[in-house]
Amino acid sequence: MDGFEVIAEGFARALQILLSGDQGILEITLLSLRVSLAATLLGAAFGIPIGFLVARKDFRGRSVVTTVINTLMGLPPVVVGLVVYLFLSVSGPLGFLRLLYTPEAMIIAQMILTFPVVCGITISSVLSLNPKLKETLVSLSAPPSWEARVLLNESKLGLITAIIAAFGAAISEVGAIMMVGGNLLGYTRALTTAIMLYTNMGEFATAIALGIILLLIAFGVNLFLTYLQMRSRVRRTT
Amino acid sequence: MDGFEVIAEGFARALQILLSGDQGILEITLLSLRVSLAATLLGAAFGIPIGFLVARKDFRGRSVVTTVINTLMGLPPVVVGLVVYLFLSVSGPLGFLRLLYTPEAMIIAQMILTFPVVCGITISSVLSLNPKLKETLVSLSAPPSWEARVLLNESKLGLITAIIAAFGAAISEVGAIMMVGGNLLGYTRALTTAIMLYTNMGEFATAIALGIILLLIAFGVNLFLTYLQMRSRVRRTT
Amino acid sequence: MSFLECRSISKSYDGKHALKDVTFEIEGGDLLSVVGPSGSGKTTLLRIIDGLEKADSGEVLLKGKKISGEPFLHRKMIGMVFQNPVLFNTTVFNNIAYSLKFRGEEGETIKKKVEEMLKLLRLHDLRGRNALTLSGGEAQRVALARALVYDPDLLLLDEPTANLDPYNVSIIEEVLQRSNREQGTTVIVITHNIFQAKRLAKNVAFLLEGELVEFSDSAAFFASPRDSKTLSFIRGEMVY
Amino acid sequence: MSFLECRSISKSYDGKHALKDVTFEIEGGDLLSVVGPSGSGKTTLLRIIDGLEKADSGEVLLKGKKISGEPFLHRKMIGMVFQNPVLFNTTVFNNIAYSLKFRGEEGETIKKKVEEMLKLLRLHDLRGRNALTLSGGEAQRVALARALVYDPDLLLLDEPTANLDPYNVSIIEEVLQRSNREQGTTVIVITHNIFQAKRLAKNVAFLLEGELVEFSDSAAFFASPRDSKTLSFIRGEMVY
Amino acid sequence: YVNKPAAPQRLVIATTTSTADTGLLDHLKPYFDNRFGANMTWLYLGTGQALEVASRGDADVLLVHDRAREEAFVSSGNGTLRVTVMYNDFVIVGPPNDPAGARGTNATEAMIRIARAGADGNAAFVSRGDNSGTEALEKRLWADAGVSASGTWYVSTGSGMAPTIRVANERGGYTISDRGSFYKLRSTMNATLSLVVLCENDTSLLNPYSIILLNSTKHPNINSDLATNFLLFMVSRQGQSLIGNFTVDGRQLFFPVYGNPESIGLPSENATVTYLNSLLKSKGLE
Ligand SMILES: Nc1ncnc2c1ncn2[C@@H]1O[C@H](COP(=O)(O)OP(=O)(O)OP(=O)(O)O)[C@@H](O)[C@H]1O
Ligand SMILES: Nc1ncnc2c1ncn2[C@@H]1O[C@H](COP(=O)(O)OP(=O)(O)OP(=O)(O)O)[C@@H](O)[C@H]1O
Ligand SMILES: [Mg+2]
Ligand SMILES: [Mg+2]
Repeated sequence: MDGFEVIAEGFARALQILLSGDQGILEITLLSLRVSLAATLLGAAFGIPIGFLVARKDFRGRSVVTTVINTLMGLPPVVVGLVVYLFLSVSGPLGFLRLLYTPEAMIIAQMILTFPVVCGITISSVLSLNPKLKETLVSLSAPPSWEARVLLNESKLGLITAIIAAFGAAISEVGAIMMVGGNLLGYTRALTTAIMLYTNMGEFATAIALGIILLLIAFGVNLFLTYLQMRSRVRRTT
Repeated sequence: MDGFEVIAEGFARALQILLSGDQGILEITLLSLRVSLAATLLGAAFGIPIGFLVARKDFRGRSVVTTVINTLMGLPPVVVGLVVYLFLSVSGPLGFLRLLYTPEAMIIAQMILTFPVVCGITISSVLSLNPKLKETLVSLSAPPSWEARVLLNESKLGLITAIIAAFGAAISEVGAIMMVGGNLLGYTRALTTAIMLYTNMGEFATAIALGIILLLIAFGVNLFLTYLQMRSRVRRTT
Repeated sequence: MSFLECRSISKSYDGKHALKDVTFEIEGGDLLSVVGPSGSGKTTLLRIIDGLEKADSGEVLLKGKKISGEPFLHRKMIGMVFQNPVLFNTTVFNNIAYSLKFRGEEGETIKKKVEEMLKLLRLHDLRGRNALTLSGGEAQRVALARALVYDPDLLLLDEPTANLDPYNVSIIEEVLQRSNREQGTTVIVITHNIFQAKRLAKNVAFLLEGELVEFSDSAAFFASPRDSKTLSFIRGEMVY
Repeated sequence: MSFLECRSISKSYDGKHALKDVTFEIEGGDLLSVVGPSGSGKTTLLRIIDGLEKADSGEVLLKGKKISGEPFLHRKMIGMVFQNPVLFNTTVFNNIAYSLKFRGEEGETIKKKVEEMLKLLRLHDLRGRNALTLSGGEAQRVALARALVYDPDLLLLDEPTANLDPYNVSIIEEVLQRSNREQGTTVIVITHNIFQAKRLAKNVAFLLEGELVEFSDSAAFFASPRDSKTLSFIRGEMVY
Repeated sequence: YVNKPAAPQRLVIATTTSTADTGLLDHLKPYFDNRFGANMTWLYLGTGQALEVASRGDADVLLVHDRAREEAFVSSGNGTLRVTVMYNDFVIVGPPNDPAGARGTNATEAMIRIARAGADGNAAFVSRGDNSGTEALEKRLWADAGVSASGTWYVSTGSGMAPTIRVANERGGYTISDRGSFYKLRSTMNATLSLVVLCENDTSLLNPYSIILLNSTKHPNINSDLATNFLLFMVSRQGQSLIGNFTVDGRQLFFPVYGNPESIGLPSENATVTYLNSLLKSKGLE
């Protein structure tokens, strides 16, 4: 059997598995979606307000805070995995919560990864708003609540970008969730960790099937982002 | 021993290991740097020229190509790992090269990850150049070679950003290099794969020491990027 | 007591004077044109009156009350149209409605008043368009509408017709004059076009390098200026 | 044979005429001012002459040779300064030197010619500054320098002094006149400032809604215009 | 602060890669879950890693295979009870052309030949390098052979059994695997796995698996009731016969041996067995 056939056969069997609606694969996919979505929403729940405040308020050390948040965007997932592991392990400070090797631990680890992404993009998109917008609001006597509302609306595209980018990063990530989730079958096994496992075990058809699902999600997310950005690129006629 | 002590002790031992200049740790770090750097440079060698051409030439399907490249930026590393694995494995189409579980395989996998990053950022930074620049060059009768030279110079910051972002992503990545590198001691064991292994083995001091090195590299890269961007943000006085 | 009074206002940026000891007053219902070469301080003066900028010294009094310096409570009765207005990323209708929402007006009132403005500035066909897709002249009209919709006592305009085509210029001039005459709105308009000043103004102020060189009624300003620099400016002999 | 000839040039965008059947010619060494309200087609005309835009119909002849339409080989003898010039992200010196490098000039020649330009436009102190940090007036002078440095036969300028302060305006006007008189450079300059047209031009062209309403020598244009629209324009009675 | 009770029905078994990779635990899971209303999950690590995780209290029960370290674990007070439940055996696998000539020799001899061929640049040996029970056995064999295994021919993967076999496969090297993992991988990989068994059926290659209950006074948060139930399930008649009838491609991979370790030459565990049997009875599990 020649090389490409192995791959072609893997794909054929992968499609069979996908079409048969395998229960295990569905479970893994749902877990991945649930964990990454929760991590993204939590990251956004903290990241957007904090990012907005950092961008709007003038305080000493603001540029330091911004640099720190931008730097955290480059946080290696395995380091996050290690640190969360140390904290959540039963002998660690938060061990009594018994969260290690649970989906909640995966959410915590990924939230640490999504927070700086959402926060950083929020800061830069609020900062890149035309400074005249703020002046216009002042000149029109907008009360503070309206000011925040209008400015957030103006940076809407940036915020959506932030959330989608964070979700895309979370769903593709493997290091952190492997370390704190443990890849337990039916419990913490996600798309990425399962792909690694099945590849190791030589179960290429399953690995490819999961890879196709992961690709569809990751690419779907990116395409949606591109579509949004194109749609909202208002053409100025002057 | 209470929870924080475990962590504190881990850090203390990690510092000891770092200061003692452990040979194994040095080797792992150098391998990580070598692989990620090579992958980044190869990704840039293809990504920059292709990105420039896509941005400058008007051809049918250009927006499709751009969307595809942007979408590829979201390629999950484990999927890349799986595909490269299938190709390089002995029974795969490129099996005769005997590259699986070598640093070269890791470079190939990471190159597939860095290429769209460099290419995509190059496209967007060349596209975001003021369209009047091109007109000005035409009006000044710049020959094509000079045109490319000037335009690449104008997007210099974008290109540097692209390269650094790609390197940062590569050095932090674990899924792809684990799958095609195999984490072989002294040969393909990199910072990220080693951190996962040592965490599993409960050798926290070593894991933390490697984590600190990885953080320093990842953050150093990001700080350098921030510095460059700040420095080159020329203030226009009008 | 005059409607608006500026008392020896000075302002400098990076040690360079933008305004030097500028003093003048206008009555309610006036229409003042401020002219002068680029960089003479026209925009700075308007921004100080609108409270967006703090003068280094001197004060601004509106109906006898000091409004410069401290938090600016009187801004609600002032409307300003910037040199290059920034509109909000929403419909034309909402852009104008915002000004009223900021003032806590009710839905019905808002609808009525915005419709009026759309009609006045011939924007009805554009009511549903995203404001960021408008042409320069249309955008300028929306900016004027959102400043006029809350019926300000004082309207400040910074080159409202620069780089516009005749159609847009004529609509804007017409609306300005109408609201000055019919609503009694006091208007201060900066223009680099002295013909426009001639057409519109009751009074003209001429700024040069931050100093108020001449302040007089329009007829006198163009027919018999007191200052030789004014003469050279209106004759076009001054290079600018 | 005249130096530059425009033969019934028409151009429309989205079905709207920007230029309608514009015909005129000028001799070498002329200094033509193009005036007209915003949107009247001034910039479009210059861009067609520079070959950046293709006319829908009509042709442009330079020294008797057709230069419109096909790939524009004669651009090397034309210099253009845009309405809002874009400079390159490098030093002032390099910005000017680029024009010569594009023409394959040698190091020594480049140095000599750039130095000349720096002196002429009083930019010597700024030679090492990044061009993106310049003020509007300084940037405009650099843009003029890089168009003049290769000694073009025809120099096209689109509102070169709009929004500049008097100091910058006077330098630019001086350099324009000098290179017109001393080098014999033919100049076409768009301006919205009719006083500037009066000061500089030998001939004046008046565009209105894409049509060439009047083309005559400066004295006649301002003293006894043939067309009533020209009169209303120069008297400032035309709203624009 | 009131301790949040752990998700009550989840059992985390820290185990070696072989029990997971072969699919044995997948085979047992539905019966156990059904019987105890539980959710049985497992972390598959090397035995060393599994013991490490358990000693920190991050797992509820151990299923491992490294006798020496198991005993050390219990005597250090981390575990309260250890019992042998099943066994299989290790095999030495390598490329079919067998450049070291290990085929048909005994284990110690095979190791000596592999090392010699390795030193000559004709062979490679791929080690788990992950502190696993398999690695512990490998170390014992090197010691018996009097060889210090190091050099470019000696590759350490730091990974589980399946990846290690795959590395050996790619590089045409030798490795030691439990029989179960090897046959399981061969059944999934078919022809793409070219390694063959070269050396087997040596008593030094026996591979007994034990279950260890953890010290619940040391780790009060672990789910010790469910852990005990798991142990009882595994030693019950049902558990033992489930182990025995688990097959891959028609081949039995694990052999139940509860109550009779003497049959494979191990010391008797009578005291423990008696205690467990009475527990089984009193709990009505048998
Ligand atoms: N924020 C600022 N920082 C520094 N200098 C400033 C600032 N705003 C204005 N200036 C300077 O103050 C002077 C007056 O500027 P101003 O904008 O008031 O002029 P203007 O009369 O409105 O000119 P134009 O006709 O070009 O709009 C100029 O020299 C300008 O460069
Ligand atoms: N690229 C374009 N696409 C669509 N319409 C255009 C384009 N360029 C110019 N126009 C239109 O053509 C007409 C003439 O424009 P042009 O820029 O030549 O005027 P102008 O006389 O230079 O005006 P200004 O004084 O404002 O610079 C205007 O109605 C303008 O909107
Ligand atoms: Mg101004
Ligand atoms: Mg123009």
